Amino acid sequence: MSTIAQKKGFGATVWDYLTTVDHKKIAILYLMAGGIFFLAGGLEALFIRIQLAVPNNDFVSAGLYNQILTMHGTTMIFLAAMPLIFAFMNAAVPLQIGARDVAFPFVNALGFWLFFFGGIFLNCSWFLGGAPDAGWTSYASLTLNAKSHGVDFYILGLQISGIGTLIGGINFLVTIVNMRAPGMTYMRMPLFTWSSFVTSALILFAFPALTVGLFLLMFDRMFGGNFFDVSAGGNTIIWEHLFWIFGHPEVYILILPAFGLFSEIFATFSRKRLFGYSSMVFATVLIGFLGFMVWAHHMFTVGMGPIANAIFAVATMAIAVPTGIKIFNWLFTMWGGSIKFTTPMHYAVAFIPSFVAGGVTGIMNAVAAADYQYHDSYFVVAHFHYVIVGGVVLALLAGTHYYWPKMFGTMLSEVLGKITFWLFLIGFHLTFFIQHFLGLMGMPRRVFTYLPNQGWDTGNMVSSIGAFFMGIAVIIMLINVVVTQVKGVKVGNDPWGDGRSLEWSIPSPPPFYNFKQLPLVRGLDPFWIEKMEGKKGMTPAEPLGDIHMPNASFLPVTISFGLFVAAFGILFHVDDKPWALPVMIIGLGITLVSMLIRSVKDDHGFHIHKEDLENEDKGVKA
Amino acid sequence: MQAEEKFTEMTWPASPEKATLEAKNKFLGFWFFLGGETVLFGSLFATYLALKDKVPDSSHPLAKDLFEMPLTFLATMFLLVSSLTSVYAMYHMKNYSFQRMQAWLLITVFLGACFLGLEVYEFRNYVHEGHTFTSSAFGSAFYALVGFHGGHVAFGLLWILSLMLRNAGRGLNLYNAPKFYVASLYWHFIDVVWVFIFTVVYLMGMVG
Amino acid sequence: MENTRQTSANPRIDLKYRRKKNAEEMRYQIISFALMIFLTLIAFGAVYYEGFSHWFVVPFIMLLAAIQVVFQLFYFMHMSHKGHETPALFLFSGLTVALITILTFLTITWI
Amino acid sequence: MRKRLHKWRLISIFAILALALSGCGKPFLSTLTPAGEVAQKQYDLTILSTSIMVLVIIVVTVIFIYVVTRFRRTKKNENKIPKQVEGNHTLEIIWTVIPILLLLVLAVPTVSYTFNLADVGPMKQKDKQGKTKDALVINVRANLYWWEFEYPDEKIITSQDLVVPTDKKVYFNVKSSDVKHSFWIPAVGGKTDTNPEGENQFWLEFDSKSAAKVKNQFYGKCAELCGPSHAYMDFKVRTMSQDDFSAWTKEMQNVKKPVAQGDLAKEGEAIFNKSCIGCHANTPNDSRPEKARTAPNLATFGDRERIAGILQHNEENLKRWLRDPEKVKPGNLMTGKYQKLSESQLDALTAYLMGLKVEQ
Ligand code: HEA
Ligand code: HEA
Ligand code: HEC
Ligand code: CUA
Ligand SMILES: [Cu+2]
Repeated sequence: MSTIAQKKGFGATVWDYLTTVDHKKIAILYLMAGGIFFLAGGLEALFIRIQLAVPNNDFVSAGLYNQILTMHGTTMIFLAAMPLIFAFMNAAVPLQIGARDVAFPFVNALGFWLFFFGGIFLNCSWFLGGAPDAGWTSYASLTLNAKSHGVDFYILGLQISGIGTLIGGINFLVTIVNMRAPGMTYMRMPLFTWSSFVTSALILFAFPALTVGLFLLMFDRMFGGNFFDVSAGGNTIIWEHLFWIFGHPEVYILILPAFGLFSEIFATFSRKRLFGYSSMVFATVLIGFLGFMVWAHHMFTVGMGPIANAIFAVATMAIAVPTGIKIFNWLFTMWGGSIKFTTPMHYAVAFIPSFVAGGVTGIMNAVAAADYQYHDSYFVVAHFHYVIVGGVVLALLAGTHYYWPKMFGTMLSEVLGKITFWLFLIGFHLTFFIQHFLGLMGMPRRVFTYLPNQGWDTGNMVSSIGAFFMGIAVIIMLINVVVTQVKGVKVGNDPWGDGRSLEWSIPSPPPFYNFKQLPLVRGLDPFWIEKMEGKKGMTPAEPLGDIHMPNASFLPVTISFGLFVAAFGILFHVDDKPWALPVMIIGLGITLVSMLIRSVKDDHGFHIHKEDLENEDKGVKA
Repeated sequence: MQAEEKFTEMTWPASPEKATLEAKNKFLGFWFFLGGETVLFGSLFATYLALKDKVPDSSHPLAKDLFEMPLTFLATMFLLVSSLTSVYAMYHMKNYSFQRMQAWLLITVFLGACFLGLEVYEFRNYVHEGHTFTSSAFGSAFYALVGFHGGHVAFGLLWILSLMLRNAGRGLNLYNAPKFYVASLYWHFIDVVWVFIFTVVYLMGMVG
Repeated sequence: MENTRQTSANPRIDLKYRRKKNAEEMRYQIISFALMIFLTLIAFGAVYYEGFSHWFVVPFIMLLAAIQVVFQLFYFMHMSHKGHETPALFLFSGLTVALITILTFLTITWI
Repeated sequence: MRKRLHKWRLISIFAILALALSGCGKPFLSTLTPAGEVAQKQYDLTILSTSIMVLVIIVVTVIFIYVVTRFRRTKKNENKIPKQVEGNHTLEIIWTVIPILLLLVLAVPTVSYTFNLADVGPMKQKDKQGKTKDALVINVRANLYWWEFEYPDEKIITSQDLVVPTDKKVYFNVKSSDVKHSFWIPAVGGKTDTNPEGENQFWLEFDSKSAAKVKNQFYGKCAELCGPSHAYMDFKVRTMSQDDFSAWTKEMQNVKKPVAQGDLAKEGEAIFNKSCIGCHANTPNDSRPEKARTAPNLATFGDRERIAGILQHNEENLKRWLRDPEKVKPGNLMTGKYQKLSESQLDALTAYLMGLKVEQ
């Protein structure tokens, strides 16, 4: 088995990606798929803003607006933000802890394909009778009332991609616990790894609640269940609880890796070790923990009573403390540092005031008695876009620029990068700042249009203009990507020059086995430590030897594809379509047979022999 | 391939379920999965408790009209004993006696199947009494919780059976030992869930 | 990956000793099984007897269930052994989330 | 340097915007112009929390600006390796404790106001006939895109326009008869969800001075996505003094059967009795059970501010509505439930409906 990369034809490359179990390629898959869904979600956002730009607009109809709105929220959260986070987790975490791959490479690929087919399934709804239209929260009373199949697409699509996310989370947990290189203790792990760890734990405990909720809704809509049917004794608040027991941790699933990415970026470009590392770790874990105690702050107006409201209000406020710890630690990481304003650092710096503005409106929402006014108004829309766009999206854009060289071996243009940054930042504040006031002035969210003379006209216009700034910014970023890849200028191990963690000690992109010899970790920021001692790379922790690698497999695609097919059968069986049942059986058959093959056929992987690794060294030198 | 290396009683490691890195990963990953399953069943229990005895009108049977002690007791015994037999199987796995492990697993599977049979019988009775999945919110919640557990039992049976069949010809090695171990963990977890089901659903249902 | 790395450096340790250890553990497991059956009988008995008030029986059988589950986890699933710290942490975290869920569904779901 | 300027410019734009906007917002709709005790309390909480938040933002911004201006890497110090500081316990304690204190300041009024706004004791005190002792209770029932207001003690029902007395606490019982909606009068107080499985209680108080400024009319909204016409599920609130309110209830109670005035209206009445009465009642004391009341009560239709919650109240619009309600409110439940109306039938119905008045 030669390890030297060969030039491959297009078909071979596609096949390579379809069967890959290599975390670095899976990262690229996540980046591409998540990126495409981000464009889709962004396009939907633009449609929203066009429709709302002026009162009584009829750019889209009422029903279509609700579909666009629902798909915007669902796509952005489940199909764009989370997968993009998984992209960076896959790209960086194994490298940061000095591992050759994740714990379960096969499961990793399966997780991606489940997400992917789930997302495709969800978007098929556009062409099959209309998309889901009950909001991304899909409250049960409305979903039971919905006539079209849209909500069924939501249920099954999210169920499929949710399984993918769940197994992805377990995979990262095990990877981080079991696969750390010698010397990489917990308290030496880079903060991005830490936040990936906590995020994975949140996924593990939050997604089952969504799974159950979606199951109940599926039974109600498709199989005659009565969980939410009030006339049969059901209760729709059950859905609300289940959704938010998942939904609130979900927003921390999004933001914690963003915090992690920024922690890396601040330290790198300030040339300083992260200030208060242990309190950062502590704060991350604490946010994760508190994240499970506060979900009912989305339900203050439901009528849970003052006792529950007060408890959840105070619990919610508590989250400001660990988050504040992080904010100040970042500021003091820069304090006394040598700050280099690269594109990623621009995003990191802009993130601080943007996110704080979003966070403090979160605390305002937590004031239960006042939230009766904010709830379901544009104030909430402003809050969550400030934390999501000002936190998560800025982090994803930063991460894209920061990790691009490691993932692709080329460097995105800094000039275009900064243009993107400024347009995006200006557009972002223009769009969402004013929405706070729209909400306070009585504008409810999720309205497809509004009557004139309610004092909302100017604000909405400003907001819509801002959205287009963001649109242009994103297009410039796409141009940047294309130009960079066409030029194809290769970079070395540590293209930013200030890399601190292990991923910067190996080539960009790394060889498929990552580390020829596992590195010996001697402290926090191991690569920095070696650099400061004048060394070029890491000291190996083991002699050169055979490397065991997992086999590529096409089965993840077939397993996921089977579920994708089966979902159509389940969905249309409600209409008594004669083909529905066979389709369902065929789909499940594909999945089960694939799973059977997987479990019956032993998969021991293969070895890269020591001699080949040595030859490769020589080959490079020659 | 060392993972498939033949062992003797002498060379068989003390904790075969954790002897290789892959095994350790599997072991840990499965425990994590069980942590997630806990939340899953927790949500179902919660839903059941919220919807217990919520029926559209008084013609529908309630928990105290439905559940019968002898049946539940028998089912509980089947499952509890099957937990013990799977412990025996793992005992023999650790002692590297493959045949005995297989035998005990077979007994486990048999007991699990008895449990399932009882459950099916019980459900049929309920349907006759007008307590179906679609008859009321109570019915939906009951069948969702107990049925989900039953589904887990069925899946466990298939899993253990296919492991037994797949490895019947080649005996124990470090590649399949962790699989057996993990399957038995799963089986115990199913038992744990049942302990709560018979307490919360059946016994508390009978108390009213 | 070194999936062949062994944890027990020298597996050729005293076979007799290990046998004995395993048998000893098996004995513990049988004892805990007996206790579990016993607890189950008490729980069923408490309900069967009908003489106790509802307010006593429900917490009582819940307690019995909890004890029984501890036996399952710690003896049958070996959570008492070392190397189970992380599994225990995650299982109990899951349990916490589950319990909070159940608590809220019992209190603030019907308005 | 240029970039920094840019940032400053941005911030100042926002500051100006904020100033310009916070003053505005329509007083019949905006939460920033509170018109009653509840809204006032919530406004106070908003101001208190905003002040705390602005303080937090200022502190962060000051440190932030200092740091990013002071510690830039320049050509001169290009190769400098800064000291690798691990942390600082004193600082860390400071920024743990101060936020906790700030939150305590916020938490206390939060808890107290939350309980205060949920205090509906008076509506629970019933006399022998089951009437509320001395509190006005209104049952709000939300339906797909329309609102019903029932005054249980007065035994009258109206729709779309909520009529309330000023300067006293009004207690509400809210629920939904289909999907979940949410009852919200922004200028007067926060929202409460109307759930299909149970009733929620809360109270509001309408301030007469503020009401006078907006010609005794506030806007109400549905604040929970409930389908295509969620955006149109508006209602109006008419406030009046307690005396006027008492008079109004008397008038309502006394309405027996409406008498159509004039031939055209008589003709309309006939059509109405044939096609519409199955759903719409035309007297305020509708004794049918809730389930049967599937459409807005039209007894006071002539007195309304809006048609179907959103259209200006005039004959033209009424015909528009009757001709094709779907065009006005997509997904509404009236569409297709009655036969097609000819232009002359429309004229007749319009005359009849516009004459349905209770007030003189
Ligand atoms: C990434 C996503 C994200 C993040 C990080 C947050 C963070 C927070 N959110 Fe937000 N939230 C959402 C996404 C997010 N939220 C979404 C999507 C919704 C709407 C869902 C829907 O309905 O569709 C929502 C809705 C929402 C609500 C419900 C509003 C309503 O519908 O009525 C509430 C209520 O409490 C809330 C609170 C908070 C709080 C307290 C935080 C805190 O974590 C913020 C903590 C941060 C800070 C406070 C700033 C930094 C701290 C300091 C500088 C220290 C000093 C500060 C103080 C002393 C105050 N959020
Ligand atoms: C990760 C989460 C995320 C992100 C990133 C965004 C990003 C944006 N959101 Fe989103 N939003 C939500 C999550 C998110 N949103 C959620 C959960 C809801 C609630 C839904 C609900 O109520 O159910 C919501 C609701 C929501 C509303 C409220 C609608 C309503 O209540 O009626 C609005 C209105 O302004 C809005 C606007 C925007 C805008 C302008 C962006 C911008 O930042 C987007 C910027 C991106 C672009 C502009 C992309 C540009 C793309 C192109 C230029 C296309 C090129 C095309 C091709 C090559 C094909 N969003
Ligand atoms: C299903 C039974 C149904 C029938 C039959 C029906 N309507 Fe309606 N009507 C409704 C509903 C429901 C609404 C509320 C629509 C909304 O606002 O979404 C409504 C609204 C109205 C309104 C506006 C109410 C207001 O308070 O502003 C008028 C006027 C009206 N109907 C007149 C009529 C007339 C005239 C007829 C007969 C020709 C008629 N309706 C037949 C169900 C019905
Ligand atoms: Cu009713 Cu929105
Ligand atoms: Cu939240």
